[in-house]
Amino acid sequence: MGPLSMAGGKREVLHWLDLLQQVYAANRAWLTELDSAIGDADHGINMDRGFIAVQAELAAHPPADIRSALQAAAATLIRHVGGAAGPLYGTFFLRAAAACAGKPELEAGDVVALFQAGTQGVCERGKAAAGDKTMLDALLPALEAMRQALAEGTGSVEILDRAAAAAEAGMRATIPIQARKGRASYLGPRSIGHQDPGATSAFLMLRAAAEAWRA
Amino acid sequence: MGPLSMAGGKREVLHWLDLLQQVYAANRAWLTELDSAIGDADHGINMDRGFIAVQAELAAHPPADIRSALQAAAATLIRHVGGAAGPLYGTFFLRAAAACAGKPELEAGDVVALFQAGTQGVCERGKAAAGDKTMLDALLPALEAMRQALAEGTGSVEILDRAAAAAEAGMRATIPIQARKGRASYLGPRSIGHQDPGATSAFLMLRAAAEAWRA
Amino acid sequence: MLGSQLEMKKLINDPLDAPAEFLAGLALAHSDLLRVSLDPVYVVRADAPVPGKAGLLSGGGSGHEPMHAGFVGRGMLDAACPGAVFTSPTPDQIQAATRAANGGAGVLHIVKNYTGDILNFEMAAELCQAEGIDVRAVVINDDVAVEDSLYTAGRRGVGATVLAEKICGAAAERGYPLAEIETLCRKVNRRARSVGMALTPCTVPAAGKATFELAEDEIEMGIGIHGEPGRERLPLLPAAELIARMAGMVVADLPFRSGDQVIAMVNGMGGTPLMELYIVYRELHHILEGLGIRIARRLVGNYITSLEMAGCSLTLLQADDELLSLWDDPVLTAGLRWGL
Amino acid sequence: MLGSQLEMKKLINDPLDAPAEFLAGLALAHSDLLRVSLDPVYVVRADAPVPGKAGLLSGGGSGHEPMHAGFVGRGMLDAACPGAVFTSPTPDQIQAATRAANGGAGVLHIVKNYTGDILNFEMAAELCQAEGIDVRAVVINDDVAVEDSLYTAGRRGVGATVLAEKICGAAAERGYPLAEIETLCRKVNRRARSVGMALTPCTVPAAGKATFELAEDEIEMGIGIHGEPGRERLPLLPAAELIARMAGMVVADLPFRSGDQVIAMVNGMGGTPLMELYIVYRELHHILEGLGIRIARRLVGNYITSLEMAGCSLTLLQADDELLSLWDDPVLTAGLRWGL
Ligand SMILES: Nc1ncnc2c1ncn2[C@@H]1O[C@H](COP(=O)(O)OP(=O)(O)O)[C@@H](O)[C@H]1O
Ligand SMILES: Nc1ncnc2c1ncn2[C@@H]1O[C@H](COP(=O)(O)OP(=O)(O)O)[C@@H](O)[C@H]1O
Ligand SMILES: [Mg+2]
Ligand SMILES: [Mg+2]
Ligand SMILES: [Mg+2]
Ligand SMILES: [Mg+2]
Repeated sequence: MGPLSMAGGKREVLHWLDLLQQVYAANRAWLTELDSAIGDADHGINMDRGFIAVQAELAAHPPADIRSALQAAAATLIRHVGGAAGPLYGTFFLRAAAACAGKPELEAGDVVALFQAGTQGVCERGKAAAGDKTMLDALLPALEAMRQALAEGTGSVEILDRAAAAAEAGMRATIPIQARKGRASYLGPRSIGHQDPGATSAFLMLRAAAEAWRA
Repeated sequence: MGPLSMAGGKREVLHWLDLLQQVYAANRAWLTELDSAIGDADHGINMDRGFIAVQAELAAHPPADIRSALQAAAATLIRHVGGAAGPLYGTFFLRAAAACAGKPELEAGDVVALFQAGTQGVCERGKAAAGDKTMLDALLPALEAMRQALAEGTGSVEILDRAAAAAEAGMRATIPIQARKGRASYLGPRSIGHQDPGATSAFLMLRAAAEAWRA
Repeated sequence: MLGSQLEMKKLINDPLDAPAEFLAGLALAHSDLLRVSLDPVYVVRADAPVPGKAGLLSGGGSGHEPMHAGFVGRGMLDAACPGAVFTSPTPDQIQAATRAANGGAGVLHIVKNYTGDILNFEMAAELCQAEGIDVRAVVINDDVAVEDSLYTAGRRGVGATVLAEKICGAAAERGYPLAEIETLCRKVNRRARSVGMALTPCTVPAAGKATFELAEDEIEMGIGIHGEPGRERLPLLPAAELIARMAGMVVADLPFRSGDQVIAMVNGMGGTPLMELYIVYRELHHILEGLGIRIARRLVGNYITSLEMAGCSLTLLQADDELLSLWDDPVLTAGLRWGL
Repeated sequence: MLGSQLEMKKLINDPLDAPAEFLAGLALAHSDLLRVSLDPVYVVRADAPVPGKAGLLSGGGSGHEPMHAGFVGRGMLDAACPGAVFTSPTPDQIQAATRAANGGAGVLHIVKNYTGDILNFEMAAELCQAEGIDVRAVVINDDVAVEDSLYTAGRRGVGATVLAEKICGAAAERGYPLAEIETLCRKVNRRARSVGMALTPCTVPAAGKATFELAEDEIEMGIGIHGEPGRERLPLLPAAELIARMAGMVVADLPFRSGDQVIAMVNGMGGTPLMELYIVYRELHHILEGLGIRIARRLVGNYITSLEMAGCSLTLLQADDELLSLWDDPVLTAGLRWGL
């Protein structure tokens, strides 16, 4: 079927959102545990609540296209999550939706554009930078890996696989960092030695994307 | 020195009060522990506070005679102990003091009279009876033993030794009883299986008396 | 306590000094409302004695804050005498406080039904009467967890004490004579019932360790307010089931009936946060509504506590117009205030 | 939660329902003061919107009761929007509450400095402004435990929030225009400093286990209000040493100076009994007295809590005549009341 078979469509995006609900339900306790150590013990609860609501919303109002699916996810996360994660992941999906406007199918380049727009949104909304021990420490390396994979001409699945691998490495690399943004920064040096919950949920998001596109 | 050498005087009474301070200090934790199980965890603290105050009072105002020593102990206990133990032991010493009025020395019969008056006071003040799981379950058998010993013509030390032994048995016999008076009665059947703190402090009081008279 | 080593998780200094240091802090914070005497220990209204007003005095062990010292002030108590933690006050404290509260119209002692409290208040009353002060005493015994029988020291006095102090305080402020306040206090006691439960034990400061142990999935039902174990140990239950059970015990005992209006108190034992107490209140509201009983007035908060114990108690008082009207009168104390 | 099995020692039903059931209970108990909306979740004054009055709104995670919902009422907040436990509210809640609080003179958002709170309030403010509501926001950041540097998200907002809500609420009631209330709120924030400590951790209901572990002889110093660990772990200290240390941190930071008069809050974290809080107040009083600082007004109690955590926080506000006068104005809310 040629290059088009490598592209993802509405089906992949919906599958991804569906997987995210399962992934955050399964990792609710872990994310919350990570957030206990350097935050306020709610990150897993927040993500789980958010994606249960996204599923309910999509089931109640099946979206017409990719853009509306991502847009609905964004609005629902903003409305149901709260905390730092709500506006940040909400903005991620809001910008991702805009990047998919008018696109019935996502070519490899479109997938990268989606994540680029979303990550850019998180940067602007949260004003954090690489190395601040936030979700960006998973998102930024993932984006970098995507760009390289795209430049090498690989397809969406491979791009997302490499992104997930980079996110995982970025996630682990948050462990020795002292937080400079978010709630963990209040701990000062005591934030060192703990993996950032948001970087972990971001890695899970990328791994789920790879799985969705592969299926 | 004949029978008079068997009698106790002011020295014995003061020694007894002095020993009581040491005994309740040493058994403060135990009495409190017993009171935790079926009461409010203060009996050892109460007795300790009371007899520290008695010591201080007697040191500040050396009593002229036996009666004033016991009277001072009574007033001090009433003023410093509170709870059930304060008025009950306070009344014990108040009545004991009255029984010693005008006596410079205590013959064996006087010793029994002292304890009889005191125990009678506790009965009247607290309106409890034998088997209610209170200090009376140590005091009443002790008194009975004293009377018998006196009838047999024994001296004060032996009288008090037998009283202490009877008090100890009475104290242990409170274990299987369901309390019918005092705070432990609120526990209903759950008071069964625990030794009564007040019966325990009463036994300690008698054992200290035996020691004081022996010395 | 040795040097700067503290043996339990409390914001205190020497455990034996805790009650007195509490009172000193209370006096510093509320010098407009009350004065504190430290030898003997008692608390009186800043303007005591109020000439011609019947005096209202209560007392008991410390560890139940804000009761009683936190209820001294206009529209409630004239004086309080706190003993050591969970230990009733001594006659000399009660006597001194009675004198300080007596504005010439006599003093009512509101006494909770515990052997120690009864004995010490009785001795004090004798001493005061010998001085010519008209002293009356009402014994509060509202705890339905304890059967009143020959085989107990009767029922414990718990939450109804707070309601009686508020209502009788209003009556005294209005100028009721002593005998009428005594009658009123007996009426409140007769119409009020309470029950309490504990999620956790508490630690008497001078004892240094918890009064009992509870597994992670157990609660004590039918506790008093002295950190003692309750009547039975139950598995941990959701609020809906727990409060249904507790409300059932209270309602059946009086009994409260459909058509009754009540003053309800949902009381925290000291370590339970407000979020939980209002969740409890919601359950209680719905249960009583289902029985046709209307909550006309309510208190939700920590009023009669057991140190840092987690848990709650429920108190219901069958109200009538007189009681509601007195309830609504102004009160200005550290622990309860409205209308002023 | 499955069936009637509860996994933690709390008086709740389904852990996820706890914040909403709290609000329902609050509304049942205080229908004279406030109304509650459950979708989206917010609380407003019973008489909101008050025409022509600038509206005052605050919000944040649940678990800090009585703040903020318990401060809705005359002389304090017009509306509050509580999120899930320790989770800031969402923009739609804030937007709906802002509308409900807007009497036509605009609404001030009092926001505590946490990334989540800031982001959600910012988004809500944009939405409200797009609707034509004049919305201002003041960010409270009074916690001296956190250094304000490039390397943190700034200082946390803690106890000063309560003082700002009381003082700005009085100003709004007096008819101050929105811009002046905004200025006043910044002034309160600028002149207030706080620090907190924990004796025990707390358990987020939906998480089911404690947020951190502390040995029997350890405390957390420099905590916030979200059950998070503090800046450092210290050995358990007697109140005198502990409060000297905490007061020192607060005083040095502004700095407060000899001759200053302050409004002081000794706040319990939820599980600490009143006895201990007044013992703390006594220490604070003497320490400040020694520094020539006079406590002109005070609050001692549980006002801004972390569920059932044991511990306390201290807040000092450098007062002036305007602040004291506004402080003394009447307030009538579930959590704070005087003069009415
Ligand atoms: N300014 C920021 N920019 C990007 N991510 C952030 C920022 N602040 C916090 N985060 C992320 O949010 C995560 C915490 O999310 P969550 O626990 O849901 O919110 P909250 O901290 O409000 O409780 C952190 O682990 C971090 O990765
Ligand atoms: N009515 C009574 N008569 C005699 N002894 C009693 C009576 N009530 C209680 N006691 C005794 O008092 C003891 C408890 O004393 P204590 O703990 O000091 O007082 P409280 O019960 O007030 O805390 C009980 O163990 C019991 O022996
Ligand atoms: Mg969090
Ligand atoms: Mg006792
Ligand atoms: Mg006692
Ligand atoms: Mg949060």
